[in-house]
Amino acid sequence: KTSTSGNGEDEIKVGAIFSASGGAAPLGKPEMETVKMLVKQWNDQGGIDGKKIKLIAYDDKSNQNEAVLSTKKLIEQDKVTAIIGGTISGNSLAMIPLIEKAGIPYISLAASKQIVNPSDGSPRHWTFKTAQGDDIVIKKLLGFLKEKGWTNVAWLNVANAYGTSGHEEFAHYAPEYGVKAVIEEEFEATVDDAKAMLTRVKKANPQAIIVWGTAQESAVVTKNIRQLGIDVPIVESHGIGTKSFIDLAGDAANGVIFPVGRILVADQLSDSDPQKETLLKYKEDFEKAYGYEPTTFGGHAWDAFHLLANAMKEAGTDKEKIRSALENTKKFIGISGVFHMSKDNHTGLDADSLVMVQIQDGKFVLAEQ
Amino acid sequence: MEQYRRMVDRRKQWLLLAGAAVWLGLPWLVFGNNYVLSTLILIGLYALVSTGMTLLMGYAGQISLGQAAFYGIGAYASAYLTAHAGWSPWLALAAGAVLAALVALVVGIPVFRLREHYLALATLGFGVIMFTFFKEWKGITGGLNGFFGIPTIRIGGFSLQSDLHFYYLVSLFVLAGLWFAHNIVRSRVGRALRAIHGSEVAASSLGVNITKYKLQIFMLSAVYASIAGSLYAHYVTFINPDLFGIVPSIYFLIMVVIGGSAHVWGGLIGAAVYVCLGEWLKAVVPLLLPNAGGEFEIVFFGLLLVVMLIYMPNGLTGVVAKGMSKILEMSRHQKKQVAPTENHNARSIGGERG
Amino acid sequence: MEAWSQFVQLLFSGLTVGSIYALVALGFVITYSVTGILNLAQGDFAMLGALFCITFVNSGVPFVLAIGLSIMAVMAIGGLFERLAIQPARRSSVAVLIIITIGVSFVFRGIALLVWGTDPYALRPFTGNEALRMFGAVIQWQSVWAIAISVVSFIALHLFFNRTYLGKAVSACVINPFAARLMGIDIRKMSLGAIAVSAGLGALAGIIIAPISGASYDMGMMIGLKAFIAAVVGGLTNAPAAIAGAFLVGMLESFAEGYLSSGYKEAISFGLLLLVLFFMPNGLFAKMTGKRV
Amino acid sequence: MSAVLLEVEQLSKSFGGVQAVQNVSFHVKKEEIVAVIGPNGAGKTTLFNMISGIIPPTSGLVRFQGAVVTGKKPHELATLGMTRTFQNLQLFSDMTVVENVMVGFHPRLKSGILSAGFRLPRTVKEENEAREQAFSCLEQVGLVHLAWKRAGTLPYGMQRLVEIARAAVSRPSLILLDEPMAGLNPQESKQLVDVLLAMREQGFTFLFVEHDMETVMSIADRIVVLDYGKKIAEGSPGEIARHPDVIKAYLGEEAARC
Amino acid sequence: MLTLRNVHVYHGHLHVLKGIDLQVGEGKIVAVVGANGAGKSTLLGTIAGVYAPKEGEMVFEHEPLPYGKVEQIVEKGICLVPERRQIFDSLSVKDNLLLGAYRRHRRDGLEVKRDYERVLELFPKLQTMLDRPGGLLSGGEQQMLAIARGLMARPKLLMLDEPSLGLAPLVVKEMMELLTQLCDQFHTAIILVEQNVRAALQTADEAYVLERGSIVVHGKATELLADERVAEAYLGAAGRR
Ligand SMILES: Nc1ncnc2c1ncn2[C@@H]1O[C@H](COP(=O)(O)OP(=O)(O)OP(=O)(O)O)[C@@H](O)[C@H]1O
Ligand SMILES: Nc1ncnc2c1ncn2[C@@H]1O[C@H](COP(=O)(O)OP(=O)(O)OP(=O)(O)O)[C@@H](O)[C@H]1O
Ligand SMILES: [Mg+2]
Ligand SMILES: [Mg+2]
Repeated sequence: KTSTSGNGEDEIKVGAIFSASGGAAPLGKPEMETVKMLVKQWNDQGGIDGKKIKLIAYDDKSNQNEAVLSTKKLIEQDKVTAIIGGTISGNSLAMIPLIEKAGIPYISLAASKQIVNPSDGSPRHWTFKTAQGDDIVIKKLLGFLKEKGWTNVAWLNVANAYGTSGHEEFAHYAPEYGVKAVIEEEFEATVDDAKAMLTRVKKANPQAIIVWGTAQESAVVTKNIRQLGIDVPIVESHGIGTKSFIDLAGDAANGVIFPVGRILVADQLSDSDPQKETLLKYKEDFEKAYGYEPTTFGGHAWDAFHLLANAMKEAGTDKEKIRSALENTKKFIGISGVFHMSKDNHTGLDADSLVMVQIQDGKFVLAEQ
Repeated sequence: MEQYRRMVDRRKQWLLLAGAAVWLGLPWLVFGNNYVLSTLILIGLYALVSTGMTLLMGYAGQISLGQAAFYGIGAYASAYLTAHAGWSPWLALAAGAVLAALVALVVGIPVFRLREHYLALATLGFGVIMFTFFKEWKGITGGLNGFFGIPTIRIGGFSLQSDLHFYYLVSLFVLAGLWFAHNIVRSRVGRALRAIHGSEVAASSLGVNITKYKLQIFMLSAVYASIAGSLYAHYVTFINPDLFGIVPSIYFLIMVVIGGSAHVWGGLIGAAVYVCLGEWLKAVVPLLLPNAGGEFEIVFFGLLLVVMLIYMPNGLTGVVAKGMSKILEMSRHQKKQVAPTENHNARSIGGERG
Repeated sequence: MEAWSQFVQLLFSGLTVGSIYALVALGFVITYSVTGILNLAQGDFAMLGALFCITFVNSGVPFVLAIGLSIMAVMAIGGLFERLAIQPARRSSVAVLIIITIGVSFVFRGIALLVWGTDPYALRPFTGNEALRMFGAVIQWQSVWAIAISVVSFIALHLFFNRTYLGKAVSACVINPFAARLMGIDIRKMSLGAIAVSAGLGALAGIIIAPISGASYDMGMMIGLKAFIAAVVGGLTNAPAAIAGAFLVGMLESFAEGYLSSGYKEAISFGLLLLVLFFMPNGLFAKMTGKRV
Repeated sequence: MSAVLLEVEQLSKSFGGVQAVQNVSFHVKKEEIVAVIGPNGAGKTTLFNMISGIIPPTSGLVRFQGAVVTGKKPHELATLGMTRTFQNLQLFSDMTVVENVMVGFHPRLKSGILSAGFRLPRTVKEENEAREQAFSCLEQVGLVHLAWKRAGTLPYGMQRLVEIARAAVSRPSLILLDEPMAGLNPQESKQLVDVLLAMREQGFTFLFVEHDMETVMSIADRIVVLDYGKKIAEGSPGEIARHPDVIKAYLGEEAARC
Repeated sequence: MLTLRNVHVYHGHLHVLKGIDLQVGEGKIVAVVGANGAGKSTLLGTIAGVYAPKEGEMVFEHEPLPYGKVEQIVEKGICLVPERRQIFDSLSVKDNLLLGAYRRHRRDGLEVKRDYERVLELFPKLQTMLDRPGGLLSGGEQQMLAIARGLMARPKLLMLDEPSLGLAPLVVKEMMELLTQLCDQFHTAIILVEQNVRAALQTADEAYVLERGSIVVHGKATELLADERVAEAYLGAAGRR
């Protein structure tokens, strides 16, 4: 049993909850694998202050109830020092009240800005996160649209939490950038054929089409756009940043442009980019360990783990000290970007943490320097 | 007969006493461990829903693939009425139950003209439609981002924040729910329901108003689900539509089937087994396969489910009931030898047999 | 003119989606009409078929052979499933059998997740990548394939169930298994055959969709659900009707999506289906049931 | 004895092209036993189904206890005091025999879902009464010793008896029996005949369909004969046995001789 | 042709058949009578393979019967027309009849066609309703259909479980004559379970009386018909009709 090993002096228990199976598995699985890999790396190098890290990781199966139960288990039974995880926003949000009450440093991997800036003002003393919120991604995207002068766009998002959250941020910030949606649509995550919807998009005659979804459904929509002979530029979300999008969308993927974390184009970064070295190292390690390319989600987990490990190295195992070390992290070079935490900013990232990437001839190409 | 009944009664009393002791003592047995308590609470909540479904499935013979919708109605009613309209949680819980019953009535009238798989599809459709409502009616439900800041339940001035308090609260509801269901089952209503299950024409030609009873039981099961939903909302204080979609509905169905729908305890047992199995696999699978992820748990869960149902097609209560009936049969056999006269008057037609 | 081309486009979309549902729905119906079981793992056969085929193709097996192999593999899996999970539980209630198939579907999905991971995979279209232009609308060759194959299956099954002797014997199994056995019909063999064939059809459906929408370990559930609706709308024991039901569902979705909003698409199509059911409580194309007192 | 309990006027039913029942009229008086006979497919069961409200007639009227009841649901008719048994048995096969019979007592009980759920004293009292009545009814047909068996495991003939007990337990004023003797051997039918006659003494009225002429002749006060949906004769057993049309269509020469 | 020796059958714990010995000769009609619940249907079901005996021996044409394997037993030419008709209610009357010949439709298709016409001649009532779903027929019509379907199998041994149930007297008479014909023409052996004891004994060559799972009387049908004990117990005391 995992819990009987006691709270020994030579061990630091770190809890983790990922959606390694279920609907969010494409996100959660690389997260779990990244953290497992890192724990091993750190322990091989002697752990933290000579103490080994003991990882207790649970799979919440992309289910909120499971996430809550696992959190309680981590707190009550495993008595961990800190918690990483909550792959999707819903699960993170369900976990937070418990964690705040128990007073344990917590780094979420999910994107919603509610995680650190709740609209109902509930406490977030202990909660941090490493994923760029949708607000940040949308700002990057809008900045890009504005620069290109594509101000009348079509907005299409997948009908799930990921898509609607993007939509909300878009609706919120678009006026600021002078961008207008001439048509707004939703499509199912299980879409097989989106031409029906796209006939209406075609009619609306946008300057560009924004498709906000993850690889599989976005690929279908992208293909359908081109099949209908709609020739405008397609801008998508960071959710398509995997090779399988290119496989699935085929030729239609060419020219698609989207904001994403730097890991996707790590080797194309200029050598002066502060993240380059870190990115390449993570990529190499991960590929060696698991045989496939790391994702941005794994990157969030990488960041979370290092933020925590560094804080523990600095502050020991006292929870409040770890927390305050986290809050005072400055200039931490991670996978998702360079972090500057503060009392009011428990994310520490801004739009600069993203780059625009274009798909050209089946490859991801950095579209800016 | 008298003697036999008294014996059963005494046995029942003992069982009741033992049950009460376990119920009261359980939190101390687990050292107030909140994780275990919250598992128990979850079991209790699921048990409420599945007890209602057991009545619907096992007694009225109607499959519902949309039960989570009522769970959701309760949860959102409570969430909205307490957080935004400032109602007392108890009032909100009652309002949710009434709302769920009304929805069940409105939906039930057309739906119960259907049968078997068509009925299953219709309830599934209802579930999908309600899910869409939860998802799209953002002003009230908060949409896919979820509903935050649901207040906790209070009794008098005392807030039921701790898991221990909530455990007792939920258990009370579960007990009341079981008691109510148990009473219904052994009453005229329960008999009528099972009769409907057996043969609708015959039931109706004996005076059973089929539509009325099907509707009533559907509404009752909706109330059970709704109350559980309300409690859940106050317990976790955050809800989102995914909790009330089709997949949870299927999970409720699984619980009922595991537990066995031929007995009111089926819901509770099914919920307990379902939750414990999940937690157990979570503990055991990593020991067996250190590098495996959650997918193994799913594979094992699926396999166990299949094997369990192949060997216990009537669910766990079915197995228990079979054992019990064997015991009862034996005691009746003994009785037969004591009072052979009783059989003799039975010879009026066609002589004695078997 | 534009309205017209939009209409045609929607029609084609509906037909394409409908034909996919149709193939899976056929599997449902065959299984149901022989065993009386609603196999909710049916969608997962499509998933397995698609992923097997992609794996074979990627490891260099010629395309046509890969298709054949993967269909066979899935049929074998279907056969195993019948022998190990369905046959031992034959006497259980409807709900229990449904849950058993759900359990099996969990197993399939879990195993697929282990083997293929979470990434979606692509498969090349059967023929060419270009699209056909007709009446101002676009249709892909793959859609033509999908429609053609489901129409062929439609005809084949219609003939089988209504014109052949074996077809009658097969239907007899579910109408009254006891009597069927007394006539000397081996219902176990029939059930094995039926589920294997259903699995094969499911696999074929998966292989056809893969080039259109990609394939991943969790694709089975939604396809299965939609096909289930199609089958029920059609009338469950009636193969041609199920196909008609599938096209109806596909059409409904397509037009709802094209002319109304997409957010409520699911609710709209389900809502309409419910309405249909309320007025025709035994499915749209129900035959006479032969029940009386 | 003379009050008319059931009146059937010009009742017709057609299924598509099949004219199952055509313009049949007859009546049943209180405490009478009336038999309906006729060749297979003559429309007897269909007639019963219309009288008991299971299928609506194409045209015609049914009057029960003076009120028109055409179009009423079966359960409403049961509450008014008309129950029935079925030719193709419709037992609740997963319930015990006594439970089956207790369902029959349904219209006599009042407690609804709430009072049952809270198990108010009234409900408890009702339950006991229902059980007592069920047992006394089972005693009458001689099935007490099987009370706790699952109805589905009983042999065919016994299942018929359970159906009869179930129909009778609520003491309806009219019971429709569709081939009550089918599946009983002559000895057993004779005993059932005695039971039915005894029940008539207690004020029951029966309308029944039967092919066993021995039974029909021995207990029916009156016989209605159907052929191809039409009433071809009505009268006392003696009259019917000699009626040439009936002999030709139904009884056969041989049977008529004895 | 068929021999049963010391056959014991249980339903769960219920000992239903307690050592049955029974013999059926080629082209003979054997009647089995007995009270409700005596085990008659169970006996037929056991021979047909629906239930497996726990003990005992069943030999058909010098080969042991495969216990509990219905399909294989049908293949040997044994056909059961069961209690409650068991017709395929949503299939047409015609399909019902044709399925009766499932076992042999491949081997002798033409023959099946001829039988089909012959059977319809025997039950002219069915002729008028060939396309109607079987389940919509009246009770008696369904009974005719079930018997006719059994005949379609052209079995070597035909077992009828209460075939006269629900049939009008005239039809019962015709059916009994038909059975005699069947034996004479095709040498079909028949086991006839009947509650209409008199008719059964008049038709049968031999008869067995089953009581609570055991055979209590066995003999020539005509002898039994004259036997006072039998008359009293099974023909109704007065022995009318
Ligand atoms: N629902 C139906 N649809 C079509 N035809 C029907 C239906 N119900 C009955 N029939 C036909 O109507 C006729 C009368 O049937 P009914 O069952 O009333 O006969 P019956 O007199 O009870 O015969 P039996 O003595 O054989 O039971 C039969 O020919 C039957 O096939
Ligand atoms: N499936 C079963 N499960 C348990 N008991 C059964 C089952 N089938 C029959 N029995 C019992 O076996 C005994 C014999 O039944 P069987 O049906 O063979 O009688 P039968 O002689 O055919 O009676 P009938 O004349 O009423 O048809 C009865 O006591 C019956 O209750
Ligand atoms: Mg009839
Ligand atoms: Mg029998």
